[in-house]
Amino acid sequence: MDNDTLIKYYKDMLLIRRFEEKAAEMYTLGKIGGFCHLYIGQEAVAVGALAAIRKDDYVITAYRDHGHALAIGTDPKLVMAELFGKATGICKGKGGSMHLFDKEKNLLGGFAIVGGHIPLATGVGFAIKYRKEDKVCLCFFGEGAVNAGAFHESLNMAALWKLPVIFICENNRYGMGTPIERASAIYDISQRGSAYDMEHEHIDGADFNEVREHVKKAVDRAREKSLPTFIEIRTYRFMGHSMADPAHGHYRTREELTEQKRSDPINFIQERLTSEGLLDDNMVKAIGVEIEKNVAEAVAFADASPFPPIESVYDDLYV
Amino acid sequence: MDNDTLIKYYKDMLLIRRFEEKAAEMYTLGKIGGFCHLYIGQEAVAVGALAAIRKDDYVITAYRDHGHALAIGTDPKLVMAELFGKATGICKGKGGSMHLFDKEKNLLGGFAIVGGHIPLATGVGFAIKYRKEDKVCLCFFGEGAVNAGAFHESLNMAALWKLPVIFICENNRYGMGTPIERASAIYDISQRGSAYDMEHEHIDGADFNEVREHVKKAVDRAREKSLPTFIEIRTYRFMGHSMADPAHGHYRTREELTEQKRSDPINFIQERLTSEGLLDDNMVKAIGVEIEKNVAEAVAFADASPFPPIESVYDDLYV
Amino acid sequence: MAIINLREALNQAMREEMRRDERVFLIGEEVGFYQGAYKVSRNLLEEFGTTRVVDTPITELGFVGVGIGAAMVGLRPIIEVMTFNFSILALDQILNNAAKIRYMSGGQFKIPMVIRGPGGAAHMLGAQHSQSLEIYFAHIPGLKVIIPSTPYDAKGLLKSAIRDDNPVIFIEAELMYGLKGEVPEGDYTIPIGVADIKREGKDVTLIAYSKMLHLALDTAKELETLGVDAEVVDPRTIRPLDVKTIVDSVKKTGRAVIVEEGWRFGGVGAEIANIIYDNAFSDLDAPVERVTNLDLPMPYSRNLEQAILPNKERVIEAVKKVCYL
Amino acid sequence: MAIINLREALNQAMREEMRRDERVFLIGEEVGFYQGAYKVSRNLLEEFGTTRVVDTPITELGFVGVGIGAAMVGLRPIIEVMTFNFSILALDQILNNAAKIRYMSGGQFKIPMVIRGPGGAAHMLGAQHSQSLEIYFAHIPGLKVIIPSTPYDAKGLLKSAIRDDNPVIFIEAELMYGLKGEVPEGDYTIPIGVADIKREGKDVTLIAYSKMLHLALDTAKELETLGVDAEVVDPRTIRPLDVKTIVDSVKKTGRAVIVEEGWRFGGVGAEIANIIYDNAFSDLDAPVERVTNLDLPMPYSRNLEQAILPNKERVIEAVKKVCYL
Ligand SMILES: Cc1ncc(C[n+]2csc(CCOP(=O)(O)OP(=O)(O)O)c2C)c(N)n1
Ligand SMILES: Cc1ncc(C[n+]2csc(CCOP(=O)(O)OP(=O)(O)O)c2C)c(N)n1
Ligand SMILES: [Mg+2]
Ligand SMILES: [Mg+2]
Repeated sequence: MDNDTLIKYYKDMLLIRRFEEKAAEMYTLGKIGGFCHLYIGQEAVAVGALAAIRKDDYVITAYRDHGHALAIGTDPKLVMAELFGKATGICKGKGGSMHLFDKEKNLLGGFAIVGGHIPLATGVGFAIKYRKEDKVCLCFFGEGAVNAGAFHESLNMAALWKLPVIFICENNRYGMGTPIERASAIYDISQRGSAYDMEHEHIDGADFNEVREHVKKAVDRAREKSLPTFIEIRTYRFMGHSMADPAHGHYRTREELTEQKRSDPINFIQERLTSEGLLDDNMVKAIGVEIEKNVAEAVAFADASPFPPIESVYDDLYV
Repeated sequence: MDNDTLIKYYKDMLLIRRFEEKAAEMYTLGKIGGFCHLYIGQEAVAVGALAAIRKDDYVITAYRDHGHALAIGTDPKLVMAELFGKATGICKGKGGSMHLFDKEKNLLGGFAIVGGHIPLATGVGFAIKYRKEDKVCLCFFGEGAVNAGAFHESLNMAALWKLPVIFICENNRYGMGTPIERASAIYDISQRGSAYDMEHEHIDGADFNEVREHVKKAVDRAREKSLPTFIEIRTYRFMGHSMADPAHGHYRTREELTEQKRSDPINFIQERLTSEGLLDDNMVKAIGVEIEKNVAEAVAFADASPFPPIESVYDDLYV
Repeated sequence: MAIINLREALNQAMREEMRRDERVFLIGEEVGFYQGAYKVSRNLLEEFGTTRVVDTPITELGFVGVGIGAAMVGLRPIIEVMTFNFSILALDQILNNAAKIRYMSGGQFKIPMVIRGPGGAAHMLGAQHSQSLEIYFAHIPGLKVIIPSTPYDAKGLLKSAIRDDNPVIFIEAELMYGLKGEVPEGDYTIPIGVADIKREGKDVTLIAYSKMLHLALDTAKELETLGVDAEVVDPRTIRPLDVKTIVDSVKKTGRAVIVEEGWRFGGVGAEIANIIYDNAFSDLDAPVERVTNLDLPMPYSRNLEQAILPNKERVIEAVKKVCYL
Repeated sequence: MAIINLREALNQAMREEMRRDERVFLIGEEVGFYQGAYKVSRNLLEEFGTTRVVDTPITELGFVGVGIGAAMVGLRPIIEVMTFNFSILALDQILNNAAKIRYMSGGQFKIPMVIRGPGGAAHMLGAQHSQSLEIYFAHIPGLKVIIPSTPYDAKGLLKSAIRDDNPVIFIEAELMYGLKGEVPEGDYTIPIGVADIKREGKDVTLIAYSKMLHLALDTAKELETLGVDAEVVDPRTIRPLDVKTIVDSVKKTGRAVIVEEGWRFGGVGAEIANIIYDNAFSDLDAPVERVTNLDLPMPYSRNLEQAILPNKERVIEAVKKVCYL
């Protein structure tokens, strides 16, 4: 990977971080409504995994989807406008935070029923194989989803039919307030793959590079041999489950959070690039300014955009 | 186990065989309607497993349930009358072949949505533990059910909460016309247990004794340590999936069927008891006559019984 | 025209559409090697192979989701549910994904997909296998729901459904698979959302679809002997519903009886009755009557089963009531 | 009487019933350590421990089934679904097991169980999280369906539901958890299946439950200025429905408007309207009007969301229509 590309991924991660911080602020101001689940802490997962695929590959995810949309290259303006419920949003204000779709970038959505999109990913893999394409589909979900029937049915079919789907469990250790130990009979989630004879492993999600490399191996396997993989990526969310949920105090301690923040994925990549001489303080500052500007522009765009016209409520139901 | 008890189990198995043969005949005569799934070939599973539990334990199963009802001791008359749709049936003619319930014997039913009763078994285990009883629950289902979400959600909860449930997969190699190899990503179904850190094994279902012993071990574990077990019992159905389905020709060959019939569970126990000197030809003949008489009485009873009065259609909906 | 049964008509529709469009495929339990639990997909595997005729594990939620995902990226699945009783396991996928993806995405994605299979009661299948669940789908904006009553309608409507770019629920009466009727051999379509007057009459309008259409037609014949000339309207599609044809007929006759195999409370008939009241209140000579299943699970016993289902006597009684006979 | 909010009223009902009967337990996602996603189960874990306040994995189908199994052998589960949107994943368990086990078994088993949780739209939750799905349950024989509108009703009805030997669906409006009202501290119950006239009037009957009851009451006040004296009937239970109270009111006023948050086609209102027509046709001065959600998935944007939901203007318009104003 060349240096510019590495820097780009660093920027992508930083963009997600700053975007999400701003989203939190806008939520507090009442500009964003509903359920809003931030991706802060998990940036290396989306950016690392998406660094492993091509533009014509597919991505599908759950409701914690801002990060995936930004990582895939959806214009932050269109994402912010969607969160504001504006007509210029990527889904014309109809989707909202939990339902980001970007057809042009092959982002197949944002879904809010836990586990409900995993069968869809399986279907995308089915379509790829049906058409004899060499694409793949990345499917992201939380560790809370792996206990749901939809997960099980999907992985069995994907393995049985040898579909090019990479099932990525973003194990941030909590499903809302429930730690994995109280939701899953096994701690080592990746082991679930053995129930389907599916390649599986668990990796560290704080390290962009580890994520990219391991997902790349799975992507190659999918592309070349049309085989699925189940990857558990161990990560952590630094914020509450949603904007309605405090970051700590309720089901995890401040200490745990502080401890976890010591492996901040942004610091991790920044330090690494710095130690490799690809970044220096000035660049970091300049990139910081650039990203803040992008985010500010996104907010300005969203703010200035009109709400969808009332008549548009009738649009987009049937073709 | 004493000799009389062994003979009793032999009789139970034979009763199921003869009862089912008669049910097929009655179906052809139009006395029985709807879907009728016979248990012929799998007798050692129900009888062997139920030989491992106490009277106050619970049993729940799917639609191929005549065998379980007879093995648990439901009066063949009441089962046959139910198949005939008579008022004297165990469910007053409201359940039918697929829905045999016997509260007195702790048979919690006969269910016809594949996988749909597995969560119920988990709930029974939950209740046992809740009340600090030392009972167990046996849950029977086909190998077609192990791919369903209900199976997965149930096993995870049972293992997570350490519930005294023995999940028994009667792997008869086909779910309707689909061989296991085309439905499950793994052939060794019992391996699914490892996804939940649950004790698991697969055993031979033609051998009454093997079934009884292995289920007994699981029952003890459940009773003493409140731990679930997943047992795959390899068996075979000698008839079609239901009365509407031919025994062979369609999705399996006559040769396969003939080959499988060589390990007929009834012959197996009969030969064994004979070789151990517990049975001889005269006894076999006498038992045969006795069983045929029981079955004939069941038919006579069912035939002579009235259909449910029309007004009874309104009964039994609400308490 | 050839006389074929419903099963064959559906088979033709699928076969012709699969020949016409490579994106169309069939997926479901036992649709391939077994040739379909009810043999509707007979010989499709032989012609189209395992890529396009796909047997699934018993995972309704999963394989309906597979169809939705495949449709999102351009395929056109026909999903067979072995019976609609099992489709409830997939209702979340249908309600929350299939019906909403287009809307939630602001029109970016479409879901061209058909979910089809048998519905309604057959004989003595008991409580879990004898249900008319069409209202569960007709209630959902974003879906279309078709429920044909003749081989001719079934073939033409199934072809329209397969070509439609929206998710379509297509319910076939399990007991009608053997029903025969005239069906053209080649290509024809019937538009979705257009009712059909299956019998003209002037005294009362009977509204009925699927199996109940035939009960309505039978009853109409018998009603002649009472001097009642019944018009029989077959909505064919229940979402969108052809309000005009139904309302026009009721305006003409002044009387309406809806015959429905399904539970009464909140069934399709409740909505149809409302639509009549909303649009023809002052033309009505009597309140609309609904003949439905009794509001009970289906018992196994044959005589109780018959007591649950609509029958000629109950339809005649309802007609007499609206005609003040 | 103490003034408490709906959340606390429900909490009291559960707490009192759990004290009263050891067989009662609460199970669902986040009901324990997290104190409930909407804090309805606050402090129950502390009082009753992890055996009786049970956090589950995200497996609606599974844990609803667990409840049914436990009920079969004598426990009395209260199952909290985090929202009723997710209950659709468990619909097969509810429809095919909970509602039918008693019937299929010929009366041998009973399922004393409550499934409760928030329903309806909140604010900007989007298409998958803003649904009024009560008709999916009210359609099913074998269930009871309660959907209260005040803290007082909620406590009394939830206690009745917990003591009932049948499976009961109990839907709480998500936006009403903070709604305050007078609630007696100790034990009282309200019978299931009895409507409540929340406001007496003589010119028109407004029928509304849950959140819409309050819209109806608000509108009734405004209608006074138009010289219209509205009666407001709260069914409280929609299965079984208190037909007599509704019909008597409509017979008195001659006019009915049903206000319902949910899709129009085949909603609960469709059945209520039919029941009115069936029982009070000749007393009606105008066709029944239904004010419902637009038949569309819920969009996220605030202004579109508001356009979907029933509001005062639409209710007034409907009242004017039935009053020919
Ligand atoms: C079927 C279903 N049940 C419950 C919920 C409510 N809910 C939303 S997010 C969530 C936790 C999911 O946790 P996880 O899968 O680990 O994802 P994370 O939020 O940690 O990214 C729950 C229970 C839901 N959306 N869907
Ligand atoms: C959810 C569901 N889908 C489909 C069916 C139709 N069906 C009935 S039995 C069966 C095969 C089940 O096979 P298996 O679990 O192996 O049990 P077996 O019949 O071999 O005893 C199918 C597909 C059903 N009853 N329920
Ligand atoms: Mg998580
Ligand atoms: Mg099998």
